[in-house]
Amino acid sequence: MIEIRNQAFDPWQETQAYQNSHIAAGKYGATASFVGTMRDFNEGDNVQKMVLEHYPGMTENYLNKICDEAKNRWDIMDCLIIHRVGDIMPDDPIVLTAVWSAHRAAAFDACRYLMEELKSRAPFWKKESLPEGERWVDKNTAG
Amino acid sequence: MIEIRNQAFDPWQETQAYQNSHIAAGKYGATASFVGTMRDFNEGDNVQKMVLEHYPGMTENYLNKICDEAKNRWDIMDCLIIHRVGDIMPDDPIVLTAVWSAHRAAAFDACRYLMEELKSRAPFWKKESLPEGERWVDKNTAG
Amino acid sequence: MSVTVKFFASLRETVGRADTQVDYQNQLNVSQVWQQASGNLPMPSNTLCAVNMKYVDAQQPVNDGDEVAFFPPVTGG
Amino acid sequence: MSVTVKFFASLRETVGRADTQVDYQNQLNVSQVWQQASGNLPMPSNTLCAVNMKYVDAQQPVNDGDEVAFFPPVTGG
Repeated sequence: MIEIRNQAFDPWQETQAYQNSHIAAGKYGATASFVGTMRDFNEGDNVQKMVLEHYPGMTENYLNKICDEAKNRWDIMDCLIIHRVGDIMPDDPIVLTAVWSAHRAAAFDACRYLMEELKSRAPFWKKESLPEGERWVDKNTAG
Repeated sequence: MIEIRNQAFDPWQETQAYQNSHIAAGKYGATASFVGTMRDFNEGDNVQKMVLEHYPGMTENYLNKICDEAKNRWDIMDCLIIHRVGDIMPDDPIVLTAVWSAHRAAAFDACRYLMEELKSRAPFWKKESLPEGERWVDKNTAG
Repeated sequence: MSVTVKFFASLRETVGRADTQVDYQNQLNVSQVWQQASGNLPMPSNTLCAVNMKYVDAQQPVNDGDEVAFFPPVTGG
Repeated sequence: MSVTVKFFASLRETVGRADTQVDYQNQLNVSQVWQQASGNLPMPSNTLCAVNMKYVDAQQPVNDGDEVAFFPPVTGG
């Protein structure tokens, strides 16, 4: 499942809730997850706030596509992606990716794949508020 | 931090609680975690229960050692490992590894390293209860 | 014939609008849609283009009713 | 001189005890400790050995007061 949120979310509660309602008990042995959280610094500067913009429609399509690709490439049971948009404060979770599988290698590989694909291709854009004004983040670093 | 538990634990609550009390807000951008959960099947057989044995003293030393090694090898802020021992039922979490860092590559790499080291070298042993009796698990699969 | 055009993030600010419509009579490609929609601003070299929410390159022809979008490198996650 | 010996998991069941003590006069290595502690059972080829909670190989000499442990391949996680 993929979801875009414009409110703060708790990635650990979301993971647990999704697992309880969607993943068959006793069948998964491995859950790999990643949470990206807003830092209060970037490239040496203090960041006070951030606005995350997306392309409604295309962003959801793209997140679904990378979940489907992960399911095709690895023997996994399910994926969860939640991504925040709108106004974000330091220490707020921005993104959660979680993957459930019987064995650990597939969960690790697929979870990392989701994040790399998301960061390199999913249409989201960050604008940071610094003490001296606002700036668009111009590119993501390689993972 | 590393911990051996002989009671069921909630890996998501543990991760959140550890993060709140130990990881500096605003400084970490990446949290990679892995949860190993007991399946109700292994090598084609139904598994009804499991007993997890460890070597008190050596197991803790070894888990601390692999956390220290991860901190030496990658630019990470902290690691958490919790491992269950004793009687375990299907769908119970067995192990949690979580890593916090500024950037995602280090968290992903270190989290996987912790699990591979733990599975290949930390002194734990599983005995499964099947309908036809008990058996020791003879080796872990490669990750 | 016409296409809807959307600009996101820094390109929205560069062009000065979030969306517009381009009417045309002879076949256009994505790059020509940019020219008309932006008022002939140069397209930044790292611009990403999408037609109907799929990535395309700037030489891709457009069809009547398409949604054409322009945006800078993505920075989510 | 003496060492404490511990057996874990399937080796504890094979040997029939969890721990014992080996008294000795001439220097012993880990493999010789196994022989005395197990009553001359053959040591399974995949046995892991630790002295004072650190992995060692079976040729490692032991010292008075050491804790020597034998166990099968680990299966945690």
